[in-house]
Amino acid sequence: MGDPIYIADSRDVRSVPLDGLTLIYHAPSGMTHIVAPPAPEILEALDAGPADPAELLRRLRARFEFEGEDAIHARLEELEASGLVRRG
Amino acid sequence: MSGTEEEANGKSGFVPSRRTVLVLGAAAASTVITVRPALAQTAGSVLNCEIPVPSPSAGGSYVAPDGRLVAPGTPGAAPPLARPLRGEEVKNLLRSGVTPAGVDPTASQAYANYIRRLQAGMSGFTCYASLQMPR
Amino acid sequence: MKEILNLQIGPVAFRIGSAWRAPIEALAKLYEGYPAPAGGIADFTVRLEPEKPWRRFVRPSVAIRGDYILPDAAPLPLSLGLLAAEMGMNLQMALGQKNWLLLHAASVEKDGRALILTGESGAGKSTLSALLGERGWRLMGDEFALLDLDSGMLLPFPRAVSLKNGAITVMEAEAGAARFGPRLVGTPKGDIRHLRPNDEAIARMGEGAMPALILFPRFGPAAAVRGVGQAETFMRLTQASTNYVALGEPGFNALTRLVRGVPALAIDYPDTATAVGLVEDFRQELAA
Amino acid sequence: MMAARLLVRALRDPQGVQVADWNALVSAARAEQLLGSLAARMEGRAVPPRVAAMFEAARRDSERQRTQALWEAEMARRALAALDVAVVLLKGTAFHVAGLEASAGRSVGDLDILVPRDALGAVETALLAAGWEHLKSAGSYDDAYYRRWMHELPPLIHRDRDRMIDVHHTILPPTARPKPNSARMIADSVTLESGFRVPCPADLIIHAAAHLFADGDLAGGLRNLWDIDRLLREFDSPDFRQTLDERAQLHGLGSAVALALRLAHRLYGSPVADSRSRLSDRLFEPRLLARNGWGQEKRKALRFAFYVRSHWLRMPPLMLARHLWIKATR
Repeated sequence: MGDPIYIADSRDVRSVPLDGLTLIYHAPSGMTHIVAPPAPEILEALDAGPADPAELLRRLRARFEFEGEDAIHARLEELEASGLVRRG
Repeated sequence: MSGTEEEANGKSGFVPSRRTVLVLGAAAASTVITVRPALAQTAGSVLNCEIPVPSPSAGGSYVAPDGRLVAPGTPGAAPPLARPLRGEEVKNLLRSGVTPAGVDPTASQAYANYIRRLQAGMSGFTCYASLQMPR
Repeated sequence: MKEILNLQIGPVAFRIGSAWRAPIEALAKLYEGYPAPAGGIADFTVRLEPEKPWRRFVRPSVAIRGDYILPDAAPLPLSLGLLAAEMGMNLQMALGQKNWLLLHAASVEKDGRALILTGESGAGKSTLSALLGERGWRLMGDEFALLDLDSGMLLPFPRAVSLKNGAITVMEAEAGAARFGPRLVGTPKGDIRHLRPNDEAIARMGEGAMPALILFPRFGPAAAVRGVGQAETFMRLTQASTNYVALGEPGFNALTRLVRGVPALAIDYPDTATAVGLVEDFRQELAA
Repeated sequence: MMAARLLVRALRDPQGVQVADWNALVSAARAEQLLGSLAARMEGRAVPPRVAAMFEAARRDSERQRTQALWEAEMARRALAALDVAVVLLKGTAFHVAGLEASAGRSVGDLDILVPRDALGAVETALLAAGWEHLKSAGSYDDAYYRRWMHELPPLIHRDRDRMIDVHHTILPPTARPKPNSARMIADSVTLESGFRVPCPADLIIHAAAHLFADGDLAGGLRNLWDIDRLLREFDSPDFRQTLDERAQLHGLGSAVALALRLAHRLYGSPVADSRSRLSDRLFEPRLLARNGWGQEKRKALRFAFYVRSHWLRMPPLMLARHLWIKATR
């Protein structure tokens, strides 16, 4: 079984960048999240459509330099727990 | 995110700016914090509330040092308090470690941890929630 | 309910009913000069009633109830009935207010600019706002500030100021005896005495003002000022609000607008005179 | 006149009702958790400005409650998606998810779901893995009581969202005399376009009736009957009346449903086949209306009688004695 596909429903959020953090109002839940990098970048990369972690890393690599690719799973799990990202 | 206000001018968000370094494995800290409902510090001034330790529904359970409820008589665990703690006492206990009057000081941390673990619906939760301070 | 008082405070109207006469009498005296709500219609009902039927007569104990009830609220002795009424009104606001973003904050206004003072209980915001209210500022409220979701305007909620312990002496030197309630001894927070805001604060209770500065005051060994970032201010204000989450997107919009439009400072102050001086300095900077 | 009576009239005839005391109406509506429903019903009617502002705030709050209820349902769906188990949403959440009339202004507390009994363990495990936690400490009397005697897992609460979920495998405790047919309730549930499942309309009414009379002491009864009234009006037809009757028999709840329908008719004028009152209905009505214009509960003796009755209905006498003994002595 491969990695799951992740989806971010970007139309549902209103985001306001402040001091290097991003405030997110998530309409379907009515919840406010305060997210730190790399969470906003991951959400933005998912704007281009659903992706599995490998595809997501490809999209991020187009914009950023980074290390510690394994941590992408932990980050996605956090976003999933908050409801900002779901599995397809 | 399409709603981002500062990137409203076209697709600039995705123009490669290769020098930006993104830390994916950001220490242990979570990258998402959710705003929770706060009865706020209101209470300090709004309320005169009480927290039973433990809740009456726990039926005589003892309180382990980490605040969990355990069977009566468990070694190292503290017995139920004879009276509920008042809001002010709880505040002093949680913030400064001041043991409330008549409470065994060696057990006070167990009681403090029990209170920290309270959740909505449990006896004393609204009182606890109302005592929490912003950091 | 036998004893009833209707009170309009800022935009909010209360109906307070009591099983005993004394709390209502004390309340009516403290709030002398406040208008009655139009048509007698209240936003919130407060009930002061015996915890158990026999507790009306035997060691009378006042349960604080009303439209909204907190299960953990402990009763007060009848001698603290005035405090029970105040707590009852606070409780309705904290649990039931959905018209405005409610911040647990004091606020004062001068030259049309409102100052929001917020932070932990015991940081002295009540005393500081009361003192400013006697020194040329208009007291908008010492406990709750109401932020209008559409206009971003701050609305007054000039309740009687709740002075605790040392602050009582400080304010007794500032305001006439007729404006004070009885000294309530041995409350859960020590001694409390209520102070009615001055005539101007009451006369202008329908008049809002745009926020100009957010202050997080704190007692400290020496005067110190530091800027507070917008994200931190946002987080702190969500935690100082009883209804932020309940208001949904309009609350998010109002609060982000506030923190992006208004500077925020944390101040440490060793005594209230220093704090009043700092606030005056800020005012002049804002006016410049 | 009890203010609860005024509330009932206002819900029934929001445009025509004469309101002399708005404070009494609002306080009674808040106490009965019906302010949102009242505000929805009175939309468009001329009311004093302060009342209009309260209703406006109540309507906004209802919208938020709807959002929150749908979100809890969505998060439960995500948590249970991998299980391939039929999950039927119940009560307020079901009304909102299905967009029924009964959802207008309806507040929602916990999320209630119905799952097959043999899936209970897997559901509990999946929910615990997705961030729900036990509210009461495992091993306590309450925990054992729930597992052994009640129809639910002990309530779970989500650690981040502070929202509770009640997982049912039947809509009444196994100790109650009627034995509703849960398998049929699940099998005949309706799958909505959104993918959520809710009981068929007749079962929604039957569940509300069961909850009101077999499982409760009539606390909150006005709201429950209001739900029933809205459902009866939305689905009323000769066929539906017959289906409702048949399914009430199927679930062994014929008399509870008949009583609920009679009371809904008496209070709210609901369309029902047989509206003839029984003598005992005269006891239920004053109990349901025991709320004055300050939001206080009245008629103490009558309320206590119904409290004892509710336990009597739920448990065999010896077990009831044991339960009350343990509750009283700890």
